[in-house]
Amino acid sequence: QDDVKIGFIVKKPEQAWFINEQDAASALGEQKGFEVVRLAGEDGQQVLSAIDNLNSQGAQGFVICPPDVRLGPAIANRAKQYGMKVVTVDDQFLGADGKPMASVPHLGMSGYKIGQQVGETIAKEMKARGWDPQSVAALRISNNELPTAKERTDGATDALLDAGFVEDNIFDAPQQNTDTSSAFAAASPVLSKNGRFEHWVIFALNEESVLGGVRASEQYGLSPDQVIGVGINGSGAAFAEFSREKPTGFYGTIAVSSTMHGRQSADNLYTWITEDKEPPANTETTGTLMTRDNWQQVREDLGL
Amino acid sequence: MNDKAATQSTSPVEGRRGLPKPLRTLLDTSGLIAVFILLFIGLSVLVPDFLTGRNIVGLLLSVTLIGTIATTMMMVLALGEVDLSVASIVAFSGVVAAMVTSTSGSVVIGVLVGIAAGAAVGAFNGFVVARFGINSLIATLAAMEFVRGLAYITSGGDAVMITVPGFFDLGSASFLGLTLPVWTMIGCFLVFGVVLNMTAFGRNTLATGGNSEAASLAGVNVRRLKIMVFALQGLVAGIAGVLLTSRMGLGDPNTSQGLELAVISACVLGGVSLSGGVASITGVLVGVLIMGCVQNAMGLLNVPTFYQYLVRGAILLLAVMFDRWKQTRRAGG
Amino acid sequence: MNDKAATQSTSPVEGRRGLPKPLRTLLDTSGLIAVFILLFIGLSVLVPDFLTGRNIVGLLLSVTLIGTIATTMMMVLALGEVDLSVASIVAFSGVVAAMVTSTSGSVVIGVLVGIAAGAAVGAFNGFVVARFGINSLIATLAAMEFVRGLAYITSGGDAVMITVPGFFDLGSASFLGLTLPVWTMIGCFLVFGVVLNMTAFGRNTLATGGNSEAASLAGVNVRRLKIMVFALQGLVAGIAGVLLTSRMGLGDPNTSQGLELAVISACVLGGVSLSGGVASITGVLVGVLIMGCVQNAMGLLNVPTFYQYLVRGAILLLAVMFDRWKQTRRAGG
Amino acid sequence: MAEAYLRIDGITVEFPGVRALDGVSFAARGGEVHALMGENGAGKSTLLKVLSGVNRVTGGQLWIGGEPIVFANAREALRRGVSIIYQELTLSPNLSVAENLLLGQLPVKHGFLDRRRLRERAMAILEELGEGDIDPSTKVRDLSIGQQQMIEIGRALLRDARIIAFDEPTSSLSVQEIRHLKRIVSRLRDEGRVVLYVTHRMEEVFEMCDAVTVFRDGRHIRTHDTLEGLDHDTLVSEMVGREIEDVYGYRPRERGDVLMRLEGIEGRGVRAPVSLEVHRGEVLGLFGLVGAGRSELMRLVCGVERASAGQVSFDGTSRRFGSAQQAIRAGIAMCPEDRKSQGIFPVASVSDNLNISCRRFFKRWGGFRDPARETRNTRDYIRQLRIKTPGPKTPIANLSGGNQQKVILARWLAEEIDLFVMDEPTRGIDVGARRDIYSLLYDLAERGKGVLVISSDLAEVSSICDRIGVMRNGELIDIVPREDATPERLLGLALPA
Ligand SMILES: Nc1ncnc2c1ncn2[C@@H]1O[C@H](COP(=O)(O)OP(=O)(O)OP(=O)(O)O)[C@@H](O)[C@H]1O
Ligand SMILES: Nc1ncnc2c1ncn2[C@@H]1O[C@H](COP(=O)(O)OP(=O)(O)OP(=O)(O)O)[C@@H](O)[C@H]1O
Ligand SMILES: O[C@@H]1[C@@H](O)[C@@H](O)CO[C@H]1O
Ligand SMILES: [Mg+2]
Ligand SMILES: [Mg+2]
Repeated sequence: QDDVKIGFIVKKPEQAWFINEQDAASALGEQKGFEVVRLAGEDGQQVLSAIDNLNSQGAQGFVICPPDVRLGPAIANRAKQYGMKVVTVDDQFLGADGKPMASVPHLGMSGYKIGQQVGETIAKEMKARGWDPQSVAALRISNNELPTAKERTDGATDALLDAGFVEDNIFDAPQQNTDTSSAFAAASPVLSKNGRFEHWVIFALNEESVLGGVRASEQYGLSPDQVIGVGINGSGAAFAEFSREKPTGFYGTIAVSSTMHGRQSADNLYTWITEDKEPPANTETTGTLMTRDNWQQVREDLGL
Repeated sequence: MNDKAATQSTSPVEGRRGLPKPLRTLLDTSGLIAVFILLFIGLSVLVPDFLTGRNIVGLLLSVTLIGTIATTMMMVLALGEVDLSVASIVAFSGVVAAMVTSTSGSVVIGVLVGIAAGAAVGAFNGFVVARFGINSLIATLAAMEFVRGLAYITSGGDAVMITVPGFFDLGSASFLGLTLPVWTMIGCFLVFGVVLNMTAFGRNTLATGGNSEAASLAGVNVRRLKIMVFALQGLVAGIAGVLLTSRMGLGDPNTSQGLELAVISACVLGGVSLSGGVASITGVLVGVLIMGCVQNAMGLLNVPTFYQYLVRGAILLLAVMFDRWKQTRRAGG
Repeated sequence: MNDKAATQSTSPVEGRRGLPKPLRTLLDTSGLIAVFILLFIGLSVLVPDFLTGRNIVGLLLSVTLIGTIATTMMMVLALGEVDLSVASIVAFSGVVAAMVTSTSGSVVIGVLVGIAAGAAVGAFNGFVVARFGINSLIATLAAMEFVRGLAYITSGGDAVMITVPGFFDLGSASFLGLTLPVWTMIGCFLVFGVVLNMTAFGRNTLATGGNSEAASLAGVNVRRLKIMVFALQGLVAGIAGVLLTSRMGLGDPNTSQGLELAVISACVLGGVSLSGGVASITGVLVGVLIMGCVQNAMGLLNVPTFYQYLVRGAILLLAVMFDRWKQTRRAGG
Repeated sequence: MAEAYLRIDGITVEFPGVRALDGVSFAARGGEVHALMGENGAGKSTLLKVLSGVNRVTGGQLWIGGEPIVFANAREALRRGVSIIYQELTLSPNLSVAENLLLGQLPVKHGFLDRRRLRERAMAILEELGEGDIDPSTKVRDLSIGQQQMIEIGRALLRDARIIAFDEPTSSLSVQEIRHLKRIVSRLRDEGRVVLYVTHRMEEVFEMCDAVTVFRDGRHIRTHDTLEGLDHDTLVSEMVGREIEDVYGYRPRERGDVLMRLEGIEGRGVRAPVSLEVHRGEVLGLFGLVGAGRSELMRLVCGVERASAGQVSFDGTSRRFGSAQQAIRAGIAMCPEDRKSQGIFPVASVSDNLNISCRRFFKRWGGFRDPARETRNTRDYIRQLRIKTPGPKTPIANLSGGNQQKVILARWLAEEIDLFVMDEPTRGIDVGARRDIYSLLYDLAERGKGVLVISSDLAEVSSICDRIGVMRNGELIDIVPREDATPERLLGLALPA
């Protein structure tokens, strides 16, 4: 079949993560000879416009990371109306019943599971440093307005609790944005208030936010060996931190291959369109722990 | 915010006697209409798939939210005030409509309560501004925070799914190929065009924005007027919010962040003065369409995200600069 | 935007003769200072850990960005204009500083180029506003888009890492227990307080905001003044951006979205008029501190996220309402 | 004698730091034109704003038609038949003439604006105002100030009020417009309405009014129920509390060298090339009807607008000013005619308004201003011009109209420059202060400066100037030396041939 055109709609087009995904998809397109239209869908309204726009251009389907997983039915509906095929990447659609929509093929990591991985990493490092759980507090930089963010921090929280973390020692620092400075502002008062703790662990929805917490801990006077911060993604923010001269409280990050996500999901869709072979209903990917010691290697492996 | 200069726009012209009257008026009324026409022709010629029925329908649909709310924002700005809370109202009324529909099982009740919630917020804004003389930027900024908070609390932070199927029909019901949200937008443009130009209410709004002390001395009930204009704004934002919810199939407390700036800039682009007293419905329509067309064309042309920022910024600036240039040239000649 | 009412504030009062002069002046100058003092005492008493050295240092640090930029935003608003591009400038100059430092290996060059980038954007804004008479809301909205786009393009969308360790010292260098960003903020408050009140430049800015035609007839070079004020705004936003980058250890093109509204509301809360001509540096300081204290206290009190929206909105509204109430009571009595 | 329809009984109004009215009582009958007179800041406008419900009283009672009245706002006063033409224009600049005329009572049919009736009623009232050539759909901002003032008057007339008050209506009107106004006022009297009339012009009082009430410092001084037997000097001394013999007090002096020479100036508002010389030590008048192009001429000279042709030489060198700033730096300053839009910074203090330009002479340490000297400077002028203000820091918007005008004048009198261009300097200023201002102008001339006064006040130009240029319809018709400047001659030159 000639002239295949697919869309790649992402919820945060400025984020390095999604840029990588779209880049990977475009690269694959060039290689295999199909066109990838890169679009932004930062809210439901924009997603629907983007789909309309794809339809105007005669695209046969699209890959999407939706701004809200509950938009699933509306998006799937619109796609069906236009006879377009849909696959999701990163965030899986939820149906009207609140369960994942099995009818739309998905590829991604579960936010909850990746969060668990963060929690487990922290617990392991705590043990390695020989910290007494009673003296450790957790700074949970939360963003409950964002469902994915909540999933991730919930996952991390549960994993920590399973590993014997004291529930009362977990403190929320609600941030207003997902960047470093908003996390910093949210973290400062929490640290001031809980001066009795010697050791802190820090987690959040992404690396930038964890970094904000780490900066606040430094400002507060905690030294790097008193802090374990673990992020998610594997982006420039983490590389910047790892390439500093001296180690900081930012211990590591759970890196996920955005390149692989973009490439694979686009490929799945392309095969579906050209060979009518429906991709697997749900492909789960996992993250790799990236620390100061192995970051360059992991980065290369994952093609970031 | 000093746009005295902008007020020198609409004086008749000596030259151009040769052109047919409607065209002359068009060119004189606003350089912006000319900008839009040129832009539209340019896009139709240069951008493949732009001038196709389905793309135009999609384009219209994509501007419904901004367009609908811009009509009442125009009234608020004409009054010399501003309303930053519209995006929060959209989210809140959508969430409320979704919740009420789901719990009551009745689409009618859900829709009405959702819209009423929007109107109530608007009326409250108006009350605070008119009764206590609070600066509307601050009052509605407070409302923006507060009402967004209400939306989160009402929904528990998660988007509210709607279980009653009739609710979806609202957003997709279509007539002559256009859906209800588009018709609503068209309706708002007509209604508020008429209100602004053909009713005492509209003229009093402009008079108050031009010089509120003068209006009040001339016997205009400025306080009531302000409350009504803000309530209308809330009502229309509420309608827009309910329609959005129905179109999306869920009431999302996070939706439409930053919408207020887009709406205000569409109005200002359309020649509405931020200092009050100057507004035109065609201007606003053109402002909305310019922004929509540019965005749509960038999608069709597959402009990389980052460059979209540059293009949006540049177009905005060029459009107003062209408009100013036309005005000064006219004033000079 | 009509806040004529706010202008009736600073007139002397008959009563209260009994109070010591500084206190009387304080209470008369602004109800807002009273609001802040009450709030501060209340928080110190009611919120555990609020009044501790560390917390206050943290609080100061958390308002540096808003506070620093608010000083020049005050000048811009005093001029009767507005600048929406500050957040983008912060991101852009931060990214530029990070890139240039890393490539050149020199912190000094990186910092200077970053700051210069900010000042250049500001000067460009001023030029567009002053030379072409473009409404500053639209001009700086365009710049906000454009410059954010530049930040993304410069950085490729990802946070820029900094390899030169000296760069980090900027943000953490400390003197008398306060770090450079805090000192910068304090410095900006002092400098622009002096500029506003003690120089012809500052008074001309206020005069231009009050009545730009009259100012021009009175011999003020309005055009140059506007360019300079916007350039200063860009310069200060650039400094703030570079310091933020150094403090956070990365140049993030995504940073500080929405900062412009926070800065403008701190100013307006501090009694700066959006219609120009009225500004006070103490007002702005208090506006910034009220917002910072509320946010900090909510953190300490562990207020659930969604309710934080309600609290922020309510405090904002109550603060201005109290201020208005004090004014009318004074005018009435 | 008819029963007093309007009775003001012990009215007191206080503003922060000022008692604007202090137990004022008097009465006005229907069918009478009642003049209100007093120095700037005496409380005349404040009283009218009490009548219209804008100002709240702290004591006393208003009686209308025998009933005690308290108005909560302007709307109630309008409904009760009280209509005021305010001292400052209160129009919405971007609405049409017709809409402004009928604002607050726009005609409605089936819920929609009735544009036909709007237009008809507007045309009728414009005709009556003698402004029949204004198209009702013109935007108000495109009218001259005089025309705008007439629109204000028309709006009040359309209210069909029993009590109608004029606050210095003639200060910006042309000769023809004043003639129409007089006709309108006497018609209102004949219809039995109560007409209150605030003015600083003596001749208007004697020509148009039946009774006069004099205020000073917020207090009622005297009401004359009839003007018979009342003479000019008595009235003046009641107003200012002292004797004033000759308001103009002309002082002859030697004329110096040529300071500025205009050759063939043309541009917007100036239709035929203007050539003119101003000498040091001279007070040169520019007379003409409103709209003759005098302000426009000086705007071209002072760099506010570009001249399309001609030469300006100042102090011996040829100059072309690109902005007011350049002109001021070179030594020419222009005090604009429209105080509200071109003069005051409403929210700024008296001191800031006054020192905006001259503070450059007392800067310290390379750029910092000197607040103490500014305050001293302000106090000096408050004293010299008898500016009634609680202090230098009071916002200028809290001053009475005439006192605002004095501050703007002081802004320029405080300048250290060579040529002072004063456009309608004494508009709205009381007799006593006018004398002081004239005296300051003579002082300037005596110090070798040049003074150019644009004025529409015939008595003023012919009495204070050494030479008078007369403009008509954008053209300089003639320059008349003081000796030949009889009012008839000047008016003859100024009126359309
Ligand atoms: N809004 C206000 N706030 C404070 N003081 C005021 C206000 N309005 C008027 N005043 C004061 O009240 C006094 C009377 O002012 P008013 O305007 O009535 O004078 P006036 O007789 O009309 O003078 P003029 O001839 O200059 O118009 C003045 O001293 C003035 O400063
Ligand atoms: N708003 C306006 N629009 C168009 N033309 C105007 C306007 N105002 C004035 N003019 C024209 O400009 C010329 C001069 O007007 P202006 O009234 O300022 O004259 P003037 O001699 O300075 O009078 P004065 O100083 O007494 O007000 C006249 O030809 C007048 O018709
Ligand atoms: O928002 C996140 C993004 O930051 C990246 O981690 C991929 O998953 C999305 O859900
Ligand atoms: Mg007065
Ligand atoms: Mg004039």
